[in-house]
Amino acid sequence: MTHIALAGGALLILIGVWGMLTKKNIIRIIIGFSLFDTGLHVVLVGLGHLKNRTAPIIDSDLPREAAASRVVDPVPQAIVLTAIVIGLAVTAVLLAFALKLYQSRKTLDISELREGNND
Amino acid sequence: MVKKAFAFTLILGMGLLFYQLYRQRSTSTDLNKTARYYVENGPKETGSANVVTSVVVTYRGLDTLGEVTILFVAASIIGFFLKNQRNRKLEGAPGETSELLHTGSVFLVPLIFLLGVYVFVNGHLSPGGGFQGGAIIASGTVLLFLADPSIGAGRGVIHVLESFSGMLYVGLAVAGLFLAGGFLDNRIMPLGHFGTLLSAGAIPVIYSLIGLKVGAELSSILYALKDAKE
Amino acid sequence: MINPILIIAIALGTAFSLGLLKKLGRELSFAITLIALAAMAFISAQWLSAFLTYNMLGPVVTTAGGRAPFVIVLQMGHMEALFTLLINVMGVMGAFYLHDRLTENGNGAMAVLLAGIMGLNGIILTGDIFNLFVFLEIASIATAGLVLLVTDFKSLTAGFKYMLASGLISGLFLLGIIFLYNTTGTLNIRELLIAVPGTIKAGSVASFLVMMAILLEMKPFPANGWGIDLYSGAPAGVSALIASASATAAYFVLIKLLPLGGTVAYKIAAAVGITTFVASNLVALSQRSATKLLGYSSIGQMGLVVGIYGLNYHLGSKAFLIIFSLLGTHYLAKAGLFWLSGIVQSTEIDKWSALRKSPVLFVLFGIFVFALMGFPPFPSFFGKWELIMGLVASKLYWWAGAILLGTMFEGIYLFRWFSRALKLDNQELAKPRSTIYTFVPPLVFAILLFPAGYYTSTYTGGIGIMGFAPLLFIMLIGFLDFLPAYIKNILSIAGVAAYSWYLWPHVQGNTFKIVFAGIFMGGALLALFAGFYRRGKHLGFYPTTLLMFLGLGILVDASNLMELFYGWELMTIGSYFLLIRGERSLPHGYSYLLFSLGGSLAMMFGFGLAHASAGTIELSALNHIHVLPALAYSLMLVGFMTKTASLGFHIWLPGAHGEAVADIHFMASAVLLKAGVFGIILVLSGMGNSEPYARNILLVLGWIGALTALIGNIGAAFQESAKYLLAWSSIGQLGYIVFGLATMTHLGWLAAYGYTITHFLYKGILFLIIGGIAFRVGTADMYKMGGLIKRMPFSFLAVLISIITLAGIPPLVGFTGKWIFYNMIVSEHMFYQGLVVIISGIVAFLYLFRLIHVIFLGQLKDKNRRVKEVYPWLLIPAYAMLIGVMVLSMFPNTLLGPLGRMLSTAFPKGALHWDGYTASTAYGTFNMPIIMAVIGSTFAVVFLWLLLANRRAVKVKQFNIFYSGEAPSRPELTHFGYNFFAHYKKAVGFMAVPLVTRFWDQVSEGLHALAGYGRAIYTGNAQSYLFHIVGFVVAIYLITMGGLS
Amino acid sequence: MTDKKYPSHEVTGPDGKTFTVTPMEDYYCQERPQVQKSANAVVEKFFNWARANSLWIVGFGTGCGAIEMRPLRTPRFDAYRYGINWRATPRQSNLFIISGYLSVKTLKRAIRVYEQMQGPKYVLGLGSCTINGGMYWDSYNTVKRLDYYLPVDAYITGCMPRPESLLDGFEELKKIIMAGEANGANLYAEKFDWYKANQKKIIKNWDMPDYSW
Amino acid sequence: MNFDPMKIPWSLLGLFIVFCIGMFIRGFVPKITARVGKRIGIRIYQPWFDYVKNFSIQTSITHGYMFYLGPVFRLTGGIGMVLFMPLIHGSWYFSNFAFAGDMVLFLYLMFFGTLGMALGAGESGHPYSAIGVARGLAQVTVAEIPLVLAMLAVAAQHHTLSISQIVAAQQGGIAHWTMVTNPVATATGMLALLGSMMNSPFNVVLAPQEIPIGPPTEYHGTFLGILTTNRSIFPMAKIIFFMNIFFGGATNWAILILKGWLIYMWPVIVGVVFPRFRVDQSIRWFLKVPLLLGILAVALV
Repeated sequence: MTHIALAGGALLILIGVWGMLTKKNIIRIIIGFSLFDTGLHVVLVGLGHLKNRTAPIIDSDLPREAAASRVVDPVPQAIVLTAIVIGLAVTAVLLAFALKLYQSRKTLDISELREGNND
Repeated sequence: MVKKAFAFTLILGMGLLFYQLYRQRSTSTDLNKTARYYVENGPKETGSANVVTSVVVTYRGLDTLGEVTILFVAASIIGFFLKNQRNRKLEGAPGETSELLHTGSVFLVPLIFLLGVYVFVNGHLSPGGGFQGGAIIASGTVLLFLADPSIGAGRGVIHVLESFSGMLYVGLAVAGLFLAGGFLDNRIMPLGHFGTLLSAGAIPVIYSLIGLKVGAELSSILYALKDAKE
Repeated sequence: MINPILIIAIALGTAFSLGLLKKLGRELSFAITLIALAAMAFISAQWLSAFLTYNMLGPVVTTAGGRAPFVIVLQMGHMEALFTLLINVMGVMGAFYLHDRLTENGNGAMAVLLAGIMGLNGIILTGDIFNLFVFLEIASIATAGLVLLVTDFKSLTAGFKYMLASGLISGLFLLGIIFLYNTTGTLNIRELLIAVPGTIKAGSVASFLVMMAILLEMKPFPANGWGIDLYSGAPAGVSALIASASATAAYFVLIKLLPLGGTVAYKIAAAVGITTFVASNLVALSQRSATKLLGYSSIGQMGLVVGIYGLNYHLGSKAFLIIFSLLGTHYLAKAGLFWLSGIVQSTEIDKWSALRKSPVLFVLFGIFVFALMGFPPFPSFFGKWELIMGLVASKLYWWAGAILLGTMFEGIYLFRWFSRALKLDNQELAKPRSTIYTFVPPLVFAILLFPAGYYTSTYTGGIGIMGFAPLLFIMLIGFLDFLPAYIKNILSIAGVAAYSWYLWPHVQGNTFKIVFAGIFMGGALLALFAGFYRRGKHLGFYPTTLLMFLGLGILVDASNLMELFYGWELMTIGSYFLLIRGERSLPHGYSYLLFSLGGSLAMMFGFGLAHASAGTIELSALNHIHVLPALAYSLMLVGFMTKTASLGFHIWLPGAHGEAVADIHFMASAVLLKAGVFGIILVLSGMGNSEPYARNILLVLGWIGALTALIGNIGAAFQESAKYLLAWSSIGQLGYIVFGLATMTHLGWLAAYGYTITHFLYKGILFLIIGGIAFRVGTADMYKMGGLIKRMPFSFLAVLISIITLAGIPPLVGFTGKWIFYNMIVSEHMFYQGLVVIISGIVAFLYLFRLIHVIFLGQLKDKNRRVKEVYPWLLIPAYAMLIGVMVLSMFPNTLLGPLGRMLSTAFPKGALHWDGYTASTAYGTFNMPIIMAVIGSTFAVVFLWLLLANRRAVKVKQFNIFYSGEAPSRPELTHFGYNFFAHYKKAVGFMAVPLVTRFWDQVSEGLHALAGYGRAIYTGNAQSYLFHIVGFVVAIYLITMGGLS
Repeated sequence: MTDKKYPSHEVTGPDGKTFTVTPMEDYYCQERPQVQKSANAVVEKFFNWARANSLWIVGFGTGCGAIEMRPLRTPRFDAYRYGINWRATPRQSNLFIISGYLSVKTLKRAIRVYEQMQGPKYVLGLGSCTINGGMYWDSYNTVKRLDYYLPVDAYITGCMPRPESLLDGFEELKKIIMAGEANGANLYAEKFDWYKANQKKIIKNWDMPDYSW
Repeated sequence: MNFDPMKIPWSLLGLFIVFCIGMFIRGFVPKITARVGKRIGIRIYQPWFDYVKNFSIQTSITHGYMFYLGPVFRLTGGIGMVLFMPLIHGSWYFSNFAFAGDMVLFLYLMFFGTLGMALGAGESGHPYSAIGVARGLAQVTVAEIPLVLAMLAVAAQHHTLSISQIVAAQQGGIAHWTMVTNPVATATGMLALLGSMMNSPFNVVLAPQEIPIGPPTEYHGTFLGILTTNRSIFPMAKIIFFMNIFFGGATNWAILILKGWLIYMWPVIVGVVFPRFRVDQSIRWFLKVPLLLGILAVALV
């Protein structure tokens, strides 16, 4: 199961980077970036998974003592929480930039959005 | 066209790099030492049933604090960045959204908010927590905007809620320094009975504060983006 | 001691509360932000002072209940305290500077700034790698936010590119962290370093990714387009913050995490760092916009510091000192320059001449530029010195060469920028308006540079207190610049006298030092005395002159190579400001500075080799260097020859001296050129002529000296302006001295010393008098003067005596110099070089006559009919030197005796044998008093006879000449002065063709063309920047790991 | 006397102050010639002997007779034998030969050259034109009587005397010098005003100082 | 080498003898030029007449105090060169002050005279004299180059710069003369002599037709007297120098006069035969043959 997740995540990252490198429209670039980010999160969680184990929540049918052998690694899940929110924050700021850039130059094409004198 | 071909070779390079990464990952089927520590004495030390929450709030509490700051920074950036964009004419325009959405939202929004609150209050017991709850609340506000785009009320409340919950969170963290073992320690309040609502020390309080803050910040970002039209 | 975690807590608390304080008004919330930042700075300062007083181990602060390694820990150590202090001080100053922007954008912006500074502090303190990632993200988003304080299109694109690039970089960083966690099982950096070292060698791609992310954060060369656009796009205050604070924080991350990658990582860091330094400085050559220049320069500087960390294994104990001094100077100077660019508003470097309108700001600008370039007394001088010493000592010649080359490029564009700002006219430019907020931060940082410089010097131990104390006096004179000139003149003379009184005991007993101390300090007193003729304030003249003479004093008093170099560089700064004072002297002053910079860098490399071979930096290290001796000695000689304007390095002298005013011309030629001679003597006495390489070097040096003498004198014969003529003649005379020294014989050195002293005397007279005449007649062109003997008899007599001495005509002291040369040539059988030198001596006769004839004799023009005699202030020093010449002419043994005794220790064979007043060598004899007596008495007898015979002669006026029966019409038509040696030029003109100037022009064109290619990478398109980043990662990966390397 | 060639004009010096330049006073020396007393007899006789034997003629052929002097330098007549030499500048010469008619224009230059000659100087007039105008007695632009304008020591007859007669004339001049009567210079100095008045009468555009040294 | 006051009268006597020889030769040389042109030429004692006549000139003018110093510098240079030259080898009386100076002093004393003449001519304010001086300087300085080379070669050959020692080394028959032992240096020296003797190929400086006798245009009377004094002494000094260096010096006055007269004839004969060079032609000429010869001479030593 973890192979599919890792491969899928890696694929997502590569698609994201491809999107960022080749697409002309900045919205598509931002979408590429968020794809790249989500790919990262998938890989992050995928790595933490151990074969046929359950979520690390201690409750009635998962006593404390037996937890260590039947539970998945909780640390990546904690980290991914922060990573997702960071990804969100960056994308939000990027969208704000895209909005302003569009308002000032009425175009979304990345090659036009260069400074006038690029000496 | 050359650019695409060149990009493709770069992607191949990265793919090769990922493949190497993949081959070098550890294939042990057992928990590594930090994970084993968290699982074994996480519930005991922090008293929270959900081990992930104990990691997120106490063990790696500084990350969460940092992460909340990021959201706060993003919100205030978008706030002062798009602020002079607020166009007045949208304020009082009648909603031309469909009748079905309008009445549905009136009924659904409080339910969504309730669900959000439930999720971040029970953060330490059931899966989910501050961030997930906050996101649900934010989806509630999105529904509100879709229903009535000209809604302007509640902006002041959001700001107060946001900074108040942030200050409280920092206050609790600093309190941990003096009262309990260290910065962000949750034992400033009694651990209480394991598995019940008021257990695991300050975790539920912190998590709900985070939930409120995340919900407020996301809605203020959405507010700013909504009003930033031409 | 306050718990370091509170730094983060205070920042966050105030940031969140700012949202509530919106109603209290912006000024109050700005004050609160400042207080919070100041508190953070206080905490780190407290920790730093604690570490410095009783150096204890830094505590580990745990969060979340202190359950040891499984929670996020903050490490507060010696380095962390220092770096957090730097960041927080920058936070306070940056916020203070951005006051207008922040209050205009409201509390949100202040919160973002606070969060940003907190993020940077977090980066340094945190001990957990994922937590480091989070704080890195906070800092980058906050920076993007700050860039948006100004919402013009430039900052929008810059912000957008920055966000995209840092998003991609942090993505890679996260990927690296994940797999590191997966393989090692821990996120705590200390445990990671134990578990993971050298895994890059073992092929661990994860640590490679982490290491690449850190490097990319430092904006390495190919992949730093986004960095340059960020620096130039962001508003000035923000780019200052980025250049100083966030770059320092990113550098600390590098220091903390680079060991992860093992020795391979260090090599990559060194290679990438140094290439970034050289490449970005090269590309900056063809830049014309100020902020872009600053961008390139800061990326270059950070590249250098990264490179040094990569090489620190070789630098041993001094590594931290070097890093601190270079980083500290960059931190202070770069922030200052960005702040100034905020005040000047315009990006065009030519518009910066407007800064001259507020002198204090311009002085700050000068301090920052010279600090960046590594001139004393700033910390980067000591840093660069120790760096080169360390690198050369551990055989890393190519790295040292690359660093020096990069510094040279940086010098080219920084000094071009500074010279244009100093000299271009700024009438129509508006005065830059600076509020209290924008004025205080650069002032504070400029002032901080000086104590930082002194503090670093205490660690290197080269310079005593006397290297810095006189600087305070010079600063005092600088503050008193509003006083009239003559008061400042008196003060300066007192200052120089005091310094020479201090210098006297150090110099006593060592004739070599007495000669040069006499020339430098004597020249200083005479020049300053001549300065009394000046009216008005003469702004900026006195501090720079005293700086030059201080440099010369330290040069003479130097006990080790570092002090020698320190004096040399001080003297370069002072003399640059003197030479650039003439109105049309911008290109010449600039080329002078570049040549001296190139020379001093070559010299530093030479000193490095000397230090490597002798182990110490005492002056004795120069003797018999055995590590690459040929290269060492030739580099040092080249360095000193840029100052004696020998052939190939002489093109700056005619212009620089030609445009200078009387007493500056005297200082520059009679005194300044001797510094080069001082250096050459030191190097040659160290080299000796025993080894074969030494003999080759001496042969080449001899030919250079001889050819310089010839070209200098022939060049002088064809000049139209008197000052250019004297400048070319100085080149010629210095060629003599260099030739004399290159022969490494007793007589050769005796002649060289004799020439150094007599050149100082008679050239001094010439410069003062000709300068005075040019001042009186309003122009230095000779053909516009004529017949001035009737108006200025005293100056005529002085110039007559000095040209007789210069031509070497018997009764006067010049003849002894020529006589010694002849004896040396015949006894050493150096006929060919000797012939060239003798021919140039004879050619000297031509331009000397032209000088005195066209100015003094011939027809007096109407315009000059009421011209008064030269200022007495110039005449008195000239006549003082005249008396000196006459005394030496009568009794040359007072000069040659002590010199002979000193030289006989170094060159026992072939000394001058004195018997009473008759000097004799194996070949010839001369007895000056008898010559003087015979010629003097004949002269007197004939003169009396003529006077007696013509006692009733009629004194006629200028048109009473036989004009073949006609009457002359106008004085201008009957004065033959223009193109005086036309026939000579027809016959020998081919030798005066400016080949060397053409050579240097082609070199500079080549460099700028190269820079043009470099700039093709920076298209300004965000996407291509992403291309570069990904390409950079993949390329390095394939090189190091993928089996290509 | 104001004159068109040398108007006095305002000039501003390099230090900004303006002053007037009057060319006549500033360019030319205005002194008058003095009568030179000769040393005691013996020395004067010895000097005259030397002066006679070393006659330096100023190379200024004023009229048609100058062509006759050329042969004197050729092998056939060779005047060098008698110590006669031609000098390019009047400064160094002491014999001025007015060879034939003297136009007013040339007179002006001749006066300048004569006044620039030094010490005991002699003038030799050739032909009748220098005595009474000769065949140009009625011409509007020649000088009728040389003696009015320059003190003449001796005349040589012949409508342009041939080289032999020139040599004979020189011998004649030597006798006069040896006898000590060749004091034309002192004569010019004594009757300077008379000579100057005659000269100014005939030369219209007088733009020279009275005595051009 | 204590300075014996008795040397002064004997040196002045030597100087006077040299002056008389100079005047005699200055009388004799125009005679030869005349005879070549089939003219009888001036009387041998004509220079004396001119000399006395110049001093008998009563009126004189002066252009300024440098105008005075011009001829004074010139004559002092000439006399200085003779006073520091050993005239008669072996005799204490006529070795003048040779102990106090050597060849280098002689070379640079030549400049002393030239500089003085140039300054005096400049002060006269006459453009022609300035042009004459410019030409003279350019030509004389270039003529120095072969002379210096010859001197270096001879000095290196005899291992001394002092003239009296060189003369001593050449005693004992013609085989020991430098002319024989070092012919190339002698040839260079003689070519250099042409340059400074103001004779036909190189006398554009005093060209009477083109610019009235160049520098001394404004000089007259006693000034000219002083200059003519120097014109007799200065060439003689050079002749004696060449005699001492290349042709074995003189042990008595007869040999000195004979050798001096013969050396003097060399530039005269060349002058009579060859037309006058322009200044840049003469400069280029000196930088061709004499320079190469000089380098050869130095190379051979």
